[in-house]
Amino acid sequence: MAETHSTLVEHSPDLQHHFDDMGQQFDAATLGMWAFLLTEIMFFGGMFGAYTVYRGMYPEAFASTSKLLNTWLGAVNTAVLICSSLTMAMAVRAAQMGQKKLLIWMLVFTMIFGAAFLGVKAYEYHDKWVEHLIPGLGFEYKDTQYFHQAQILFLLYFAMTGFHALHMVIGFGILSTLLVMAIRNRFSPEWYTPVEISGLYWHFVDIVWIFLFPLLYLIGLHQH
Amino acid sequence: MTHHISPVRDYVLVWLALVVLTFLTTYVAFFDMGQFNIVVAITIAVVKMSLVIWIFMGVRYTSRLTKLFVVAGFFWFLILIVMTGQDYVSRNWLARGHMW
Amino acid sequence: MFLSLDIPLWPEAASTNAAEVDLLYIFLIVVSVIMTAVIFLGVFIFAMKFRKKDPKYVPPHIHGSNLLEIGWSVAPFLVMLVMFVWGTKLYFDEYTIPATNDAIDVYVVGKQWMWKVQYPEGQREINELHVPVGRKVRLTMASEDVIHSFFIPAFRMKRDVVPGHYNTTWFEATKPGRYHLFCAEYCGTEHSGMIGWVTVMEPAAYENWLSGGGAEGSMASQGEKMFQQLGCSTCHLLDEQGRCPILRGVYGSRVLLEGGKTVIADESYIRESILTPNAKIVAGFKADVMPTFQGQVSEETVLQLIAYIKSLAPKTTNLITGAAASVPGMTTIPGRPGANSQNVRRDTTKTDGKQ
Amino acid sequence: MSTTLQTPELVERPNYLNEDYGWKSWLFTTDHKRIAILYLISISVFFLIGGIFAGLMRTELLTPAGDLFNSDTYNKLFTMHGVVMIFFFLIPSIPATLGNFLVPMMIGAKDLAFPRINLLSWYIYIIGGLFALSAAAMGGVDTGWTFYTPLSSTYSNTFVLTAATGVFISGFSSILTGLNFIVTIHKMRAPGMTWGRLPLFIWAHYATSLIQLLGTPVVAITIALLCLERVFHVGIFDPSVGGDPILFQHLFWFYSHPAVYIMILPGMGVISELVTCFSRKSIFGYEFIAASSIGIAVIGFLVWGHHMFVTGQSMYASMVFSFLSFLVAVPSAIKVFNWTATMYKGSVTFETPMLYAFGFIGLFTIGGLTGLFLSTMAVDVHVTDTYFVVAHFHYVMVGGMVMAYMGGLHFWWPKMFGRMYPEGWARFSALVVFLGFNLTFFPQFILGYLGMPRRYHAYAPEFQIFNVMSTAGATILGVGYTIPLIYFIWSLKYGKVAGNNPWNATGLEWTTTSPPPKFNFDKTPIVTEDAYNYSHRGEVEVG
Repeated sequence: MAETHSTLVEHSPDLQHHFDDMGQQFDAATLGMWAFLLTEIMFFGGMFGAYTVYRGMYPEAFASTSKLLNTWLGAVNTAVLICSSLTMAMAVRAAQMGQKKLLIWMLVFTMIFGAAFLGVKAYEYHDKWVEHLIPGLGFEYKDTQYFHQAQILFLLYFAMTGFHALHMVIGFGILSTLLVMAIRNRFSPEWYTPVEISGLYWHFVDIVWIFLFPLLYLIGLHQH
Repeated sequence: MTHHISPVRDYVLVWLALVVLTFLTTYVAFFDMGQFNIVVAITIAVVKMSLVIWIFMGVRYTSRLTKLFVVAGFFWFLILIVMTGQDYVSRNWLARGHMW
Repeated sequence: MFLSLDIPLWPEAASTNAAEVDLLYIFLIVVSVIMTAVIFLGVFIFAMKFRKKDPKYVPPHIHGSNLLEIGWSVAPFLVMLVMFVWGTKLYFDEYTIPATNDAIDVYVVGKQWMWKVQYPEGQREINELHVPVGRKVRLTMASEDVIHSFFIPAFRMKRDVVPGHYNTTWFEATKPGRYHLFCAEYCGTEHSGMIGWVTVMEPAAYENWLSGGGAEGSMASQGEKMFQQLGCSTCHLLDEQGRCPILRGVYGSRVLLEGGKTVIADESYIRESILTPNAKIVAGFKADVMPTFQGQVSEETVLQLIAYIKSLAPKTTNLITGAAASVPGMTTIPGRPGANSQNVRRDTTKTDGKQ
Repeated sequence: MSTTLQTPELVERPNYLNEDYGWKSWLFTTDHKRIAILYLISISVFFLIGGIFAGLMRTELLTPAGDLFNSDTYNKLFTMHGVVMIFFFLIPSIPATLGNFLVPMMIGAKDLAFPRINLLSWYIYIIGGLFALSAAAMGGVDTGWTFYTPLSSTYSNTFVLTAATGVFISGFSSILTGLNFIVTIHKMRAPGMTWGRLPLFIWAHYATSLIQLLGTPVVAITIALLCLERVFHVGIFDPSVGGDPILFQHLFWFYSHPAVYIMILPGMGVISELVTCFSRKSIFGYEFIAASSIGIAVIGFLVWGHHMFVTGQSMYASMVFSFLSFLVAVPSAIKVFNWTATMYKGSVTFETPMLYAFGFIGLFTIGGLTGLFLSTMAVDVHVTDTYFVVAHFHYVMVGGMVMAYMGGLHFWWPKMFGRMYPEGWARFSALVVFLGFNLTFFPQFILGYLGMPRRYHAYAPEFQIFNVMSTAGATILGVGYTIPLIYFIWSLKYGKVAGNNPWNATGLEWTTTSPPPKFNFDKTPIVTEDAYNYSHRGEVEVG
């Protein structure tokens, strides 16, 4: 709520014309990002809904097919993403306190972890391509008992991890722009909104993976 | 407009907890607990998510409005899962002529 | 002169539930007319009575009245509850399939832009359905391509025909005559051409129509022909244990599956076992033995095979299986699930399971 | 737009229209008022295109035999009529035009929270529209606006991918508008503008934005999965490989039913403003109308199963959806009763906006009540997918939403352009629209119960009389909508110059000049009284 009467306000360079003060602008930006994350929850929610229905219909097929996914790579990827979340949170904290060097390092580390994650993902996708496990493009599956259901699980696998990876790539783009802005000393303790909302976005993408990992990789392990 | 800055210690502790929980959920997945497997996996994931939201995303210091948005988001996701699920769960109740 | 113009304002009612649905529809109309009148008159009277007469009149500031608000939200809701209960009861009656044995089974296959109807006795028709008056007719419907919807306005009956599984519905005609049959779910180019007629006949006329048709013999006999032609008989021997489960008497019984679950062998189970055999494996048998027939058999052939399997009622004194007759139809032997015929099947399989 | 719009005496006062000229000032504007005008033009174009498709369909249905078009062309016509009208007219119309223009002004803000995102939302809308129109131009799509699988994913060989991409993209325009409104209403209200003093137009747009935000992404992912299925045939919705077409319907209707509340709620917001202004009286039961807007938005997400009573959905699930569909009717009933009660002891005048408000209240009541027929499962089994459903949703959409849109357009036209529309012609066209509408759609209720299915390009001969009546009504309705198009454009140059508050209405938008200056208010207004304080305002000046 705008406390101050807005006729005369000292215009700091980063205050946009239609806001009354920096507090209102910051709150609006964070609320806007949270609203956007709401749409992302429902976007991934639709896929999780399809996953829930099909896993309910074909539990054994999903369990046996999920063994083909490399669990250790998944676990490593989860750890990598958690580290990137840590460095992102540190970056936001550094921006809050105006520590430019720390901010730059943390952003770099986050980007390295993000790249590592995408690298592992690319390796996994290549691995599936080699084993002809891409649904629709010459999908071969030895255990013909669950040929079709396996194809559905793999479509869900590629759809969910694909959209997640797409969001990672977009996140990577955002981080690089932040890095450039940080190097040009654009951020200050009064105005670090872009770092804050990019942090929220990055943590959200991490949360999506936190749910993807157990639901895709771990469902078949207890069946020997 | 001072935003609460939490100490580095909190972040590192949360990071550690998340790594441990990741290892735990992978380790636990190797034991056959029947239906219980999915429940454990989901609970661990929800715990990890709440940690990330509460501390990394700093929702503990934000306004009640932001907290409402987070809760609303998951409530609507649950609407989608529960209402779609109720159709698939109860689809052949009548054929079996009983409620369960 | 105008009255002689036969403008149909009300559809014919020719089935048992048509009368009840019409009654509910009239109740809904009455409630709606009353509510519309209340609103229209309210708006009209207030507009006329309180139109601007003198410019200095200052309308009072009425904030509202909680009592009124609660009144006109609870009262309509109570009326709606009546609609809900009545509608739900009728809906459950309409879609609960009668299990009585005297009902006539008719198999409908929806294919892009035609209805193919088959009778157990063997008649096959396109876009035509002949039923006797006064007897329940059970429809088991499948689609070969997209979603269609079997809609007979005179019976107030509509059921989507979704590809991939059977949808069943039933009706009981009460008035002889010819009634429209429409496809109600948009299904492509000739959606509006996928129409036909339902002819309701007196029982006598129905009997001789029945005997007249059926040149190629009953569905079961055609099913038997396909059973041989497709090579099912090589594995599924009828009287002794081949490499595959015995099909005699399986329809309607409870089958123990690999992994401990049991399922009732109804039409859907048999259809699924034909098209995707590996989906449910009978206990004691291995997967990947039976090839899939998906895409090689049309829905009609599947229905004929099912009719044939249904006709394989077990002989009363069956030495090999020593099975008490598991009565065909939906009911299974009460008490112990998995009637002893199914247990016996497990014993016999144990010996040759090891080869 | 570069023609000078001002007569001499207005030219000296700077406002958002004359403060800059040239196409760059329009296509790169971040001023919410100019973006509203951009939306107004593009939406009217889409309304015209959709209306032409409707006219062609009704001409075809004059005769039982399909003799004007072959069935393939007719199928493509009704599909494009559905897609264009729903995704490119009904969903964006009031929020993107009147909403964009008025939400900041009504709460005393200088602009929406994210002006650049607002412009991005218009560009995304245009790109989505071009995709849909190119699908129509290249050969059309014949799956119905619902894109049901497996028809849309396997069996249709028309331009499903292009049309689906268009709908996918236009969804994001709706999301961004919703996001903008929610943050603006939360964070940028003027001092003193508490939630209890917000105009009901704002409450309605807040509820609409909630639905846009929470529902649209689900249809986005559903259409993305449909496109994946159509390109790779991987079986997620294909029954022959284990997929389930009913799952597509669940995910599709999860959004598409709340979408109908996206369409009607802004209309309700407009009617609350019109009824209070032209009865010179404060609204009856403010809290209940505001709460019912939010109620409709929330319960609206729980009812989508009533589209699937006959598809073989579990009967217990249908029972739950049917009960909740009755529950969602209660807030709408509350609103209609409250509008009627507002006129009690008022000083009612009959300008065009009020005529449209009467039309809305009457026709929306009929539309809402016939919705109860469709919630009652036994009756729905008979009437779903027939012309009864077509009549129901046209009563709510054309009788309700478009009437409110026209009423709102007439009410705020002086504020947007500083010009009055011609009152005589406007009342005449309102009457023509009302008559044409009823003649078009009431016979369809009878057709529906008689059993004429939807989307038939050739029908049984006994249904012809009602179809002829309906086509006659459609032509009258077409004329009824063309007259405002003409006099609105005419009024831009020759309309009587309107003062700052021609209706002497309450609301912050009427406290500033019309057309308003670039930042809406010379200084941020301070709100001290409730929303509809008409008791000391005297009568409507222009009336």
